[in-house]
Amino acid sequence: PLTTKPALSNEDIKRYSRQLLLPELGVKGTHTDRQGGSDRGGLLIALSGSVSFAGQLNLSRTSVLIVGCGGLGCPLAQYLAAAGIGRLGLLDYDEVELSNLHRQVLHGEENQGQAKALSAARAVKRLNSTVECIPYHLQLSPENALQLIQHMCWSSPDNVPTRYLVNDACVLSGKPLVSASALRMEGQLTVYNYCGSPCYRCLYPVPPPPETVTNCSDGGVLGVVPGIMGCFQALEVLKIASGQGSSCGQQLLMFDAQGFRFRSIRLRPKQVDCAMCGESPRVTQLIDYEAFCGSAATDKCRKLNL
Amino acid sequence: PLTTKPALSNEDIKRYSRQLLLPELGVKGTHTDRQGGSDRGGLLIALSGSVSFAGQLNLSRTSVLIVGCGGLGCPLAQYLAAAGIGRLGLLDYDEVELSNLHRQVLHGEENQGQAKALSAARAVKRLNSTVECIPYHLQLSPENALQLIQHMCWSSPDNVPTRYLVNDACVLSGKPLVSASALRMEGQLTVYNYCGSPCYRCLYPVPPPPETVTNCSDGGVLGVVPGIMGCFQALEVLKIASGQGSSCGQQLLMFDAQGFRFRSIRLRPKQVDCAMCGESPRVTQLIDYEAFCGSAATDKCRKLNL
Amino acid sequence: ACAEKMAAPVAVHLEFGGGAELLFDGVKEHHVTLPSQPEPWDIKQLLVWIQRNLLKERPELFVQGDSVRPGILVLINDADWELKGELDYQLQDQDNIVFISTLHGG
Amino acid sequence: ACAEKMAAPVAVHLEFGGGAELLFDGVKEHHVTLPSQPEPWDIKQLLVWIQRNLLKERPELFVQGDSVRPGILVLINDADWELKGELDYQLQDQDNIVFISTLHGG
Ligand SMILES: [Zn+2]
Ligand SMILES: [Zn+2]
Repeated sequence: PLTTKPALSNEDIKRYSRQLLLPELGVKGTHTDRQGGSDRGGLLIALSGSVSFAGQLNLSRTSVLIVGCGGLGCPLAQYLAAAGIGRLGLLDYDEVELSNLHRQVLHGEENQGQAKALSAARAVKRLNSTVECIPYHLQLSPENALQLIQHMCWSSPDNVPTRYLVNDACVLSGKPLVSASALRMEGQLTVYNYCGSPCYRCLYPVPPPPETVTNCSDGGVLGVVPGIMGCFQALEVLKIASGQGSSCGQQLLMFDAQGFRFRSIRLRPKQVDCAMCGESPRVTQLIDYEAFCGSAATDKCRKLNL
Repeated sequence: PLTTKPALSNEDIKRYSRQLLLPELGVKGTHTDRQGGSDRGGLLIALSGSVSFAGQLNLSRTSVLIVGCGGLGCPLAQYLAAAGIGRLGLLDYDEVELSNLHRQVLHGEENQGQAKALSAARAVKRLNSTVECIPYHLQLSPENALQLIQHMCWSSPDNVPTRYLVNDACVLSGKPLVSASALRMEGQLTVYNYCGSPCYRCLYPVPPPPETVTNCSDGGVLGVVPGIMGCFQALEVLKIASGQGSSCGQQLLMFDAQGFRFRSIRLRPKQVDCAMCGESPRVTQLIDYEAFCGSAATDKCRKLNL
Repeated sequence: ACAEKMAAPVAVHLEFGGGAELLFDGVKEHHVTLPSQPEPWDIKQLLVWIQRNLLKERPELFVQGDSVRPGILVLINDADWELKGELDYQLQDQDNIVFISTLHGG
Repeated sequence: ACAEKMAAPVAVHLEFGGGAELLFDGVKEHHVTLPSQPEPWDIKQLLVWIQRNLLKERPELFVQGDSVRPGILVLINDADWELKGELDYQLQDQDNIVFISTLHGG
């Protein structure tokens, strides 16, 4: 478990000073008249430490597991670490390849062939060494998932079986799931299993036929699109972790990068007959998700086919 | 001038393969049926190099000057370099401080005290050494601005005098200006001086009174908000540079990170009586912008006051 | 006499996204008018109409039985169709119906 | 007799953003009803009304002369006010008027 920080250090206050100015993170209830220059007073209050930095302390007490250190996981890890999240679990079974670098911006050319989880952890350390950063170079499985999310708030994208696995583990552990995906020039974002919002299975009780699933290796993606979606995830994780709460519950945000259009969709609530989060759940422990979905939990084989 | 690449190298094709799959960047007109798995054919065509990669080649022939390697400039530089922009000018007069790191994610703890332009250039090189990266550790001024934007498409945020300076230099050189800003939990984005859209002066003929201007040191900012806005800038620069064109001309995009709301505003067209881009411009060369705005082009003095 | 029993034609705005548009020649937006018929149009009938008139190939990637295939979300006027009655929702003139395929990239 | 010459009260939705809301106790959205008066309400009169009824301090950070101060953009129903007649635009019931301060951070 994460050790509870009693207060911010002077170093912390210096590092996070610009975000401590926000009433949402630092100086609660003093956001009068920043416009006119009297905000300098606000900063002085912040620096003198005479108020409680409730939001920032909440962040420093939060653990987040990032499933996949790819196009979405890179900006997500980057901005969570920069903002001062307490602990960051970085999970990826894969190694860095040249074709990742157009969107997976935490890795560098010199990291080709290295485990993504390790490469990402090193980059995060360079940015903020005060974050407790744990790389997991492994595949998430029904055997290890529940242990990995102990004390962790969640966030993830991935292939279809891993999506169901992550969802079910989140429901069983009572953690919110900030989920995003990006393909070609489109992105989608939803916060599942959070304050009455549906879980992934409420929305998609039956997995899609494997032949209808397109991933980035097949469909292509403009790198900055997962960049944008990963930043959106980071924003919602930070809002949840600092105590403000997400504004995306029971919503699906769709982003069309081509036309620069956003659309926010009102989703169904938690379903009473959901197999996972409903009133009489039929699934009460993690199952074999590759069998359930009829597809593999990695896209490695597909890559080798090329 | 940037040397014109005749074709993509095999290394380029491998690195950018995921974005070459997009009809907008690579394989024009072959986007039928990606859904059903036959997209693997698309990738094979791409890899065999039998079609022209017009969009990607356009990117590799584009120069972009980023004015300010801060909260917006960092993600912008990162995603432009990752996508394979030809030349990146990175301009900043400032040095890295601890209080920058919550949002300026290209820099690391070890870079404190170093010039931001150099620190950013090193990070960009790690990600993509094929990008020609030129750090400028200096202040943009009426004396050097026009020379710096030779062969360069532009992109910038900054203090008020620098905004007018960048705008005027862009109008004089006929370059589009992809401009964003972020403060507290809000962001704004506009593409100025592009296909009939207004210039900054069309919208704001008179500078704001200095006492009404709040910057990040005063007002605070949640780091991921400039992260999102910088990614938006990168997206629009990439769309313009690859030949698709921006969808933000004559639009102001406003992002409210608190409520996760987007609003797109239709702006006035280019104004016939604009002092800069109108029919009989009254300003025909760069001027003294600190005098024009009644404020300094850096916020250094304000910082020292704290 | 027959005309009196017929519902008027219904103009609807159809959108496909998340990759579903690739089954419709890459065209994301379609303005269509559904002809008069004795009963009001519902989503179930709209799916049949789309299959006959817009979808030219590989119907199994769009429909399954009399509904959409798993992994496609239907939105009626910017709300999840589950909130509106799903297949039984009766179309109104100028309705906006979106078919969105779940994205799996990252 | 007098009432016949009066325009009806006008309900408008006011929003402040980009920092301008800090002059209004941090409240971004205000639903207000402008009382009946002999002539129709225009933006110029609205600015006077806001100064008297909503803005409690430092008017110089919001208005200059009879317009908004430089650096504040006015939006009428999601369009730049320049497209709508600026100060002379006549308010309609249920109009949405936004005052947005330009951001300068990064
Ligand atoms: Zn459920
Ligand atoms: Zn102009």
